Amino acid sequence: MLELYDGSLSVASILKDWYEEEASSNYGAFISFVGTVRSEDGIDGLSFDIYEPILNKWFDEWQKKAKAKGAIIKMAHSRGDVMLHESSYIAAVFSPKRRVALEFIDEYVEDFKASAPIWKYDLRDNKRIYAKERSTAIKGSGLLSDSKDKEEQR
Amino acid sequence: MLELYDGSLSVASILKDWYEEEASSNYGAFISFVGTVRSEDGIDGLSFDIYEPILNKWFDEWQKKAKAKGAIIKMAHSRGDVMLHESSYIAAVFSPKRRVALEFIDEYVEDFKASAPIWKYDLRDNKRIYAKERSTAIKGSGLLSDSKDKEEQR
Amino acid sequence: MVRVEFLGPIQRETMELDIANLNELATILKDDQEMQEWLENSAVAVNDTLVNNRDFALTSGDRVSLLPPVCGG
Amino acid sequence: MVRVEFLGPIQRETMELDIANLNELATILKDDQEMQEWLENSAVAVNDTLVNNRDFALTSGDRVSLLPPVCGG
Repeated sequence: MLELYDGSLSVASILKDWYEEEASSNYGAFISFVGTVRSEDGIDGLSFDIYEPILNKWFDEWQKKAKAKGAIIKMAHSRGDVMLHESSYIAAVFSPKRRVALEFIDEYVEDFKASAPIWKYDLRDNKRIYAKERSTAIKGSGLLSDSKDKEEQR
Repeated sequence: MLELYDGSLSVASILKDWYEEEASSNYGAFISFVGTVRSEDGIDGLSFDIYEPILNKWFDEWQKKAKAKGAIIKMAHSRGDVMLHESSYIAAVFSPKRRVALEFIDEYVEDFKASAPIWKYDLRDNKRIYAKERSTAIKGSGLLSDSKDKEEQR
Repeated sequence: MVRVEFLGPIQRETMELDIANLNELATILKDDQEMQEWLENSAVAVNDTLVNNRDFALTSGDRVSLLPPVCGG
Repeated sequence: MVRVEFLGPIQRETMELDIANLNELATILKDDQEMQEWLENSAVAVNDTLVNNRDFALTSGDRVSLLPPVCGG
């Protein structure tokens, strides 16, 4: 299940819902990761753009990988503005035993950071500034660049 | 913070409290692991004995390790009986950035399993049966055994 | 016509182009100075699937998306 | 007197012994058939600190605990 919300996440309520949804599913391990906006470099908050069609596909692929290990995943993310000390991201894994959950949450969160089509902006003085230095080019980026063209001709 | 409860844990309420306690601490990552009693091998539930003085020392040492990485940990565990699909264990890490939280939760939960002075019993037909096969001898075990004596004389 | 969309922080209007593959799109965009950095660091999707081949054939009605560097969470 | 406690599933009454180190405790317990398996798989703490040396000196008032295999969670 992938849930997108306008603005910050109600973390306690989402974790409660997820826990209760799987209360009878006989998963022995439930691990969740919550991302919260830190006060640093004088920002007022963060803002997010999401491209949903590709995010949904990304999530469905990870759900398949989870199922292959007998596990399931959940995710919640904010759209738009999220202020300091508010949360914008929750990822969770439910699995029969602990090792799968502990290993899977790491791979799932790291690939989310590297691949999920979400763009982050710093909020400063009522402006929305693309967080370019903290962003990661998706694998395969540069396909349309001139240098890529030259590379292929070599 | 280490919290011990008689019987099963109120997971949603504990996670909510922990999240709110650290809401202004400027931690960007909060990861929690919840252990729930699985229906398997026909058990009715599990039961736990805890030796608190050594558990407290174990926890304090891990809190120190967490602090050295700029993180903090929390833990809740049940005493006595916990029935099927109820939860008996929650471990959590709060840290400024995600890598510390993702790595630390794994080490912290694994060492808990290998070292924390807690004994597990299966509940079956109103009997409490020590889960010997699933238990792990603490590092350094066998100090008083005859074979240890012979080993030292060699 | 192929629709070309620029996602996230790329400030650019959607284009409608008569192109047969991604090479032709690259040729059209290569003289646009403002696009050079985005072309270097963006991934490309056709109909919401990422592609890794510039010869990828396009037909009328296809949607091409440029995805600049991401940072969710 | 040294107090010796058996934790968790070890069904055994606490003992009060006049011993000067853990070697003396091992000698006292070695003829107890029911204790052999527990001696092999249990760790030992003195005053709630795990110890790894049988020569560890004990003084009156010390508490020795035997900790059998654990399984929290």
